Amino acid sequence: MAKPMHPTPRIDQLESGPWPSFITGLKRLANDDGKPYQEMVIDLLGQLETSYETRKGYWKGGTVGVIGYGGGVIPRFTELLDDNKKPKFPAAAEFHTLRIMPPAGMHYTTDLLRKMCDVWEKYGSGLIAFHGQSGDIMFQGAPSKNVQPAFDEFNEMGFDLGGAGPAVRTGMSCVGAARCEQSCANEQKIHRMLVNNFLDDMHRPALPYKFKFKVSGCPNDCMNAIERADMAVIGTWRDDMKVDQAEVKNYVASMGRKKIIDNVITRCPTNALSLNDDDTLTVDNRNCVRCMHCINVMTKALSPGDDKGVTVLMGGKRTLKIGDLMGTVVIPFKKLETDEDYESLVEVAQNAIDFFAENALEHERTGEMIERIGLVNFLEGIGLEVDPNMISEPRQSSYVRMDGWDEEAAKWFERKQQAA
Amino acid sequence: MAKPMHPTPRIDQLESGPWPSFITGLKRLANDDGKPYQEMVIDLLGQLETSYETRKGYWKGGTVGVIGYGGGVIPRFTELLDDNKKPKFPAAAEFHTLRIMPPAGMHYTTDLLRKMCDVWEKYGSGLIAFHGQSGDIMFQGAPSKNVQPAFDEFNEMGFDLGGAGPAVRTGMSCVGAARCEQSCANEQKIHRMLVNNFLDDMHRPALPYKFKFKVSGCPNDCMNAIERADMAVIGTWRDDMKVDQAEVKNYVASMGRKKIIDNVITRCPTNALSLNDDDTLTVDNRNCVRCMHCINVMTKALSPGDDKGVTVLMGGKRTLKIGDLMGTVVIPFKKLETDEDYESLVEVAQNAIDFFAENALEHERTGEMIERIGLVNFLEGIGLEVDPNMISEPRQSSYVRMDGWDEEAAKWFERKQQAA
Amino acid sequence: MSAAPRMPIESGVPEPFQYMHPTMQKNFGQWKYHDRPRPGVLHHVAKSGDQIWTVRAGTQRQMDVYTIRKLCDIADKFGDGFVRFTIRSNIEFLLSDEAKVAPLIEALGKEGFPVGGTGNSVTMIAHTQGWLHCDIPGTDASGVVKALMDELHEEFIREDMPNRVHITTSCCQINCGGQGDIAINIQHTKPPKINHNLVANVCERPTVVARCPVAAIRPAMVNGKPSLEVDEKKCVCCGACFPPCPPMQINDPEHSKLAVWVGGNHSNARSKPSFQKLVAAGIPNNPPRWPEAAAVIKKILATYKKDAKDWERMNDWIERIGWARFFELTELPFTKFHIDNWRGARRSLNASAHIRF
Amino acid sequence: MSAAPRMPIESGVPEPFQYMHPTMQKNFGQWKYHDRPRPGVLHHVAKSGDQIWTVRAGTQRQMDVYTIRKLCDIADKFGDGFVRFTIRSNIEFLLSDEAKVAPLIEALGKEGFPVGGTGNSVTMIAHTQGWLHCDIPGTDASGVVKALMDELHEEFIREDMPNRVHITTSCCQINCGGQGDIAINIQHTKPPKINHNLVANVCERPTVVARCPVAAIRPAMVNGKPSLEVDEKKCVCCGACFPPCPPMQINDPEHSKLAVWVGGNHSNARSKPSFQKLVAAGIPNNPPRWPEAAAVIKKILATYKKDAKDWERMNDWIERIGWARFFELTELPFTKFHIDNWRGARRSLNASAHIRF
Ligand code: SRM
Ligand code: SRM
Ligand code: SRM
Ligand code: SRM
Ligand code: SF4
Ligand code: SF4
Ligand code: SF4
Ligand code: SF4
Ligand code: SF4
Ligand code: SF4
Ligand code: SF4
Ligand code: SF4
Repeated sequence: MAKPMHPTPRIDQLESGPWPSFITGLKRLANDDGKPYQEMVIDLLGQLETSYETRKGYWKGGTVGVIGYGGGVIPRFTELLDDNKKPKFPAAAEFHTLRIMPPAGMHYTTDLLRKMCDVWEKYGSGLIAFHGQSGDIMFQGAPSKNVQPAFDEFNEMGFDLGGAGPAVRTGMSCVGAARCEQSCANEQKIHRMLVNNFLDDMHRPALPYKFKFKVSGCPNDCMNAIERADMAVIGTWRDDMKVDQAEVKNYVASMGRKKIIDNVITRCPTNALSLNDDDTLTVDNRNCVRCMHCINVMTKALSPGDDKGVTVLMGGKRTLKIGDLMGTVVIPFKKLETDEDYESLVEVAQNAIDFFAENALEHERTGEMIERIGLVNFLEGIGLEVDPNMISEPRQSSYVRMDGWDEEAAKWFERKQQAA
Repeated sequence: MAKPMHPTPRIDQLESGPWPSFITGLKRLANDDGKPYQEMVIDLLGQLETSYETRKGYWKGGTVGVIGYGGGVIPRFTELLDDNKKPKFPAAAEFHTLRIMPPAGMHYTTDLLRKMCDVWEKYGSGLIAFHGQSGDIMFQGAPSKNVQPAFDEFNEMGFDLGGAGPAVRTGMSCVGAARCEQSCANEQKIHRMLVNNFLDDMHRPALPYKFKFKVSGCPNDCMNAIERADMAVIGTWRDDMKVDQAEVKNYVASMGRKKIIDNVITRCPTNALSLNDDDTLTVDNRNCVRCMHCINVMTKALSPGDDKGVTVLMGGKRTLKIGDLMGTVVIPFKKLETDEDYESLVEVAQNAIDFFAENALEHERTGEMIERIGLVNFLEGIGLEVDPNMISEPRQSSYVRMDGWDEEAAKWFERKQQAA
Repeated sequence: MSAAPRMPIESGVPEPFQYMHPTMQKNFGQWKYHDRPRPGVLHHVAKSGDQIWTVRAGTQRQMDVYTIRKLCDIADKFGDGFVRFTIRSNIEFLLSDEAKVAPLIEALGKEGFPVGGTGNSVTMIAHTQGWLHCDIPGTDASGVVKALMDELHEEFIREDMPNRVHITTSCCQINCGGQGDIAINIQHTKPPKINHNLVANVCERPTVVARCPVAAIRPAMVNGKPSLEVDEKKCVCCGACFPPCPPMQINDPEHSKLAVWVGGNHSNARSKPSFQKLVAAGIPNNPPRWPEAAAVIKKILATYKKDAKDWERMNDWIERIGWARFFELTELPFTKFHIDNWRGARRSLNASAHIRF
Repeated sequence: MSAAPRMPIESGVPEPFQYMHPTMQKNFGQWKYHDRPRPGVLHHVAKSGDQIWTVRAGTQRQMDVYTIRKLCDIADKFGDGFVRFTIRSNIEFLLSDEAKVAPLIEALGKEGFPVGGTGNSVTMIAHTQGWLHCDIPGTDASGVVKALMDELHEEFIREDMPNRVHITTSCCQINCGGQGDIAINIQHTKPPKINHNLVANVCERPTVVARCPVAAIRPAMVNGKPSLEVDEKKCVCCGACFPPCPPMQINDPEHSKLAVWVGGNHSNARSKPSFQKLVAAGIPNNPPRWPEAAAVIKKILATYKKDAKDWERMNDWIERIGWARFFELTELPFTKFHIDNWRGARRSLNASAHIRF
């Protein structure tokens, strides 16, 4: 007969309402007589109720891991002690999380999901999060002794730990080519090549701070890559978008001219669209910035071109410590067809991470480093040439020393010639 | 018989070509036998030729002025000396400029212009610039002894010296109401009230640095006020713009739908325009930002509304020393009808100048001071309330201490209530 | 002697095709267009003519194994046994036969899984760990999201918004939740309370000093012990010093408030990606259901729904109507705190005569 | 004893109506619309039905009394005796009778005054003092403008541009000329050469130190004399130290170059007012006709004329076609110097996938 449930009047209120309740789920586990995790979850609910009462958190970190790796586990020990300094909820005193990387694009068979549940009910709390904000499956709540065996089983199933700490982190890629007509890239391949080439930097944290990859198949950026990745790879195209004029006319017929003008034509950021008097559409492809809007609205009539590739941005991240930073374009367009193409993309990542490792201050992200040393120095450091597509506008300030202009100008003309 | 002309092979080349030549003009004066300015201009040409040869300037400042004033004259003494340290071009060794304020809007009768010429051929070089970039008539080139008598004659004609040094400077206002259908304000009145209320601060330089007023009758800002004035006053309107639908149809008929869509509808910064299928125009006046574009294009069909007033911005200036600064909106809309309205505008200027005088560092402009202390402190200092129209967007950074939120929120609701 | 310990197989990110629906494998990179037969259902058509239906349902993200197995049962019985999860923790059931769509939806309904989150809906809120697991949270995450999604349920199962709405939450100012059309984040309002007895043992003092974005921390001796001191005039109460130095307690049951930010947009559609902007703060951190926060969110959403044009994301809408109008329509107060004073703040001032009346 | 000195009458800015054309006085604030019968002529119609024709002509700004009197003669003989000057030093003849327009234009032509500068023309260049009068110039002003206007004359008398073109020049980095669609400014490329013998006597050293935007100046003893030192690594060669301290000679016959900036726009039409952006530098300061600078300006104007849409100002056009295309079409080199590194530079980086191909 299990230990009694703690009274949880506050979190109980999270069981009502139409949305699925994680509390109901936890209680289901807490009532699972005889299961290894039962008492742990009972006590977890006890601690959580306490947090709801006091509005305080009660976890502290520590060091727990698996043999051979320096990261990937987030250790949690309770700080909620009774008067004799013993854990108030002993069964949940250790509640560690394993970050496991899912298949790129988060595809699952029910069979796979069931196997994962089986492992986690054996070693863990029975609580799993699909997925964390960085894209890991989070197996939440294992006692220290179970971390290694749980990992071993997942690892045998073909799964590996993700990132934590100052390391290359778990990456993400959108569903993309698997189910999306907008896809301009093989997202899963880019995702896997980038992350899997830096597993040592992931599993043995030794960088100044974290480094994240994210891959979106088109500028809709369903992975929030530009804002949330140190290196973002975004699919795009170089030739003209595809226009099916018959379908355009259908849209005009069904939506009406005014609505097409107000919803599509006037929304183009560069006025690259013009609705002709015969209800066909003229696209100024040289000035289209591949924002996707018109394609999104008229998905049957418009689609990306054939000459596909990717744009690479670097330096995105959230607030700490100089304020939010979006990534900056460092490669305007890169073809990804041959193996060499893909390898050279990995090389770009390698150069960026090497430069980051050598030049970033402790706890400084790539974007903060770029901010500190300037984009030009960063580009030189990773061996990329300046390009006007990297900026939204040239300098406004005359406060710069410009001797050396002629040499720099010469470089540009040389590059142009070689290109020609 | 006059002294010989100096050889001027370089500047002579500026006599050819279709554009009126200031060199030809100077030579005309230099050949003016017997005129008081003849030798001065001969030597001026000599020094100018030297500058063209060596690519160096040869003037230095000094202190020359008129009795009762501390500024308004720009003194120039030659630095170009011969081997015995004597001026190489002695007749032009003193070449001072009087900055005289023109009638607001720069209106002249030929009679007035002729009188000005007469004075300047008596005391000066005969060279006059209409106008300087701050809007003064620049009577250029007088020897020290002639500065006072020349000023006295202009002053008797009803003209006064403009600003120079750390002082309130000469202001500018557009032709506006005198000849422009876009005018939403009485530019000359605003201009004169502002400047003429601060003549003491203009004629006796004692501010930390210069302070400039500029007035444009509408957001086309023909006076570059937002960028080039410490206090910019821009005419605008609060009610709906006027639309003459018949004229709209004429435009559509003459220009064609596509052209109207591409030149007007799609150019509206807030998509506030919609061309109806019957060729009439719908204006979303609540979202029109009074940019003027559609009115500029269809001047016969569209015009500003009737409920006119002004927007006030502060802090514009050029590069020194933190980089160019545009003005910032400090009063989104101000009615200018009654005398009280105008006086309260002068009061705003007074508060700004007083605060500037007390709080700016030496050689710091209003915009730089705002940058240093923050807009909020500046607004408090001059007694204006914060308003969302003063910003293009709220803060992005969570790095701010926000206790005191409730008090500030209460203030806002109070103001709303009083307004209601 | 004991056996050598098992060394990990560094297999990295698994190859997805082994778990991918056959129709998606076959038509990989060959999709033509899609439409949405009803909220919660995507219908993608491939160039080959093949079709696939996606039924999207909401989950609590932090799921117990029973919930997961229940979803598997449904996928096996009514679907093809293939699912995927979205970046927002919605589950997607993949079907090659349209006939299966309706029964599957019915089954999900029976089991209490809301079907929706597609197109112009308010989709699942992106959230973080909170009191359940994190070591530095100012509030909970799963609980906040459950409470809000209960309120927004109707908007999840419908597609009545002008464009898709992406909401995020974060339980400290670090912001693991990212940003979105609306972000609900912890905002501390008081400097950290320092337990000077512990600093010396627990904290790498130079590291902590370096972590402060405004250089408000300096080493100091406090009653004989080496500790740290905070210049409370400078401190922006961000909490960055807390993770490396837990004795600098930033979380406060009363003074750690919630702030609401809007207009974060990551897509490149129309305008470039944009950051969130502050609209409301000082909101009580009020478990278990955070009613005050919910009220603000619902007011903003209702206003957006009513006033925005088709396809306008939150930021596009506000860009068009202006911030003055936003505060007017949402009846939220505008204060001096809304005027930025962080780096590059000048960019956020109105340097034009562009004003709406 | 001598008479008391005359004290100034502080009359300030004169009231303009006494010098204003009667038709303009009568219809002050009551204008209905305007059109342009031909380049250089504005035709304004008042609500009263009154009309006024404005004939605009170019001048050299720095005028000798003979030129001014000649203009007065023309105004008296062919006009109504009323004129005004524009902010760009063009003179405007005001006529209440259309019949007078043609003869007036003919007379101006005879005397060599170009008629134009209205509407979508390249109007007169705003300029400054230069070698003629200023104490700190790196080049001349009137001469540069004369040389350029000779080259641009055709564009002044026509209205063939997509929108009005406003050009400015400045003879030092202080920029009295302001900015415009195109700005041609001095750009120093070497730190000041200091005459250490003079510093002590001529310069307020603390003032000079304070004037430097990058804090590159420090007081120092140089061969026994108190003087100033410049950290040449830091110095951005702006010349701000020169006016308060002439011994810090910034002007250099060879190394003071010209730079060209574009896209400065002050009107609120369409986009908000915008600052100029660097496009070309290292251009020789080459009197008396500055051919290299003229070539760059003409290339930019020709490209703009060819590629821009109606009503696009220089900045609108570039905003639409993008900077990469601008450099491609104008064949100007793009260098690391174009990438901003001054305060708030991050704002100028491309933080999006918005790219034109
Ligand atoms: C678990 C997760 C939230 C979630 O529930 O989904 C999370 C949880 C934590 N994050 Fe995070 N972050 C998580 C995704 C993110 C993201 C989102 C993303 O990756 O797209 C961000 C913003 C993007 C970015 O990287 O900037 C993020 C930005 C941070 C930061 C601030 C980084 C910065 O430079 O601004 C910290 C602080 C730090 O690392 O020192 C942080 C730190 C943490 C720590 C380790 C708190 C700490 O320092 O002890 C949290 C551990 C909580 C726990 O007990 O598990 N977490 N963190 C996410 C990782 C799960 C996964 O692996 O999938
Ligand atoms: C004459 C004039 C240029 C012209 O030929 O038109 C001029 C000439 C000088 N300006 Fe200017 N500025 C002139 C309009 C401007 C403008 C344009 C405007 O007012 O719209 C500006 C930019 C707007 C602004 O105020 O920022 C301007 C920004 C400066 C500055 C930089 C101010 C700043 O804060 O950035 C200085 C330097 C200083 O004052 O220390 C300056 C300083 C000077 C000095 C006094 C140089 C000096 O420090 O010794 C020049 C005297 C030249 C001379 O020998 O006459 N001048 N100056 C203009 C005044 C004539 C008139 O009164 O109408
Ligand atoms: C499944 C998912 C990708 C994934 O691998 O997980 C996805 C899938 C699609 N997205 Fe997305 N987006 C997904 C997250 C995102 C995100 C990231 C996020 O939600 O945090 C973004 C960027 C968010 C932002 O901008 O802040 C995103 C911005 C878009 C946009 C741009 C919308 C806009 O106008 O700004 C489109 C285009 C559209 O709406 O037609 C889009 C369109 C689509 C389409 C229609 C693409 C297609 O043709 O299949 C997909 C179906 C969407 C639907 O729900 O109708 N998706 N999409 C993600 C579903 C999340 C969810 O469960 O709700
Ligand atoms: C006379 C003058 C005002 C004055 O009191 O001196 C003036 C007069 C007019 N301006 Fe202006 N503007 C004058 C300088 C300016 C300036 C300042 C400058 O040139 O440095 C600007 C702002 C410059 C900038 O934005 O950088 C200016 C921006 C405009 C605009 C906005 C153009 C745009 O689309 O951005 C208009 C609207 C238009 O073009 O229809 C305008 C329109 C006009 C109209 C059509 C207004 C009207 O209905 O009468 C006037 C006749 C213009 C013409 O030439 O066709 N005016 N106008 C100035 C003539 C200067 C010259 O000789 O060339
Ligand atoms: S990012 Fe583009 S390709 Fe990827 S899922 Fe979204 S819309 Fe499709
Ligand atoms: S994709 Fe965007 S930029 Fe390109 S044409 Fe369509 S709306 Fe315009
Ligand atoms: S600023 Fe406006 S009112 Fe004044 S002249 Fe220009 S267009 Fe007319
Ligand atoms: S004035 Fe400008 S903002 Fe207003 S409707 Fe016309 S174009 Fe749009
Ligand atoms: S947001 Fe803060 S509290 Fe929440 S999980 Fe991330 S680090 Fe922890
Ligand atoms: S809370 Fe933030 S600002 Fe305050 S001391 Fe800590 S790190 Fe510095
Ligand atoms: S720009 Fe410089 S050199 Fe030219 S007039 Fe102004 S201060 Fe003198
Ligand atoms: S030139 Fe400019 S940057 Fe260089 S020392 Fe002088 S003031 Fe400083």
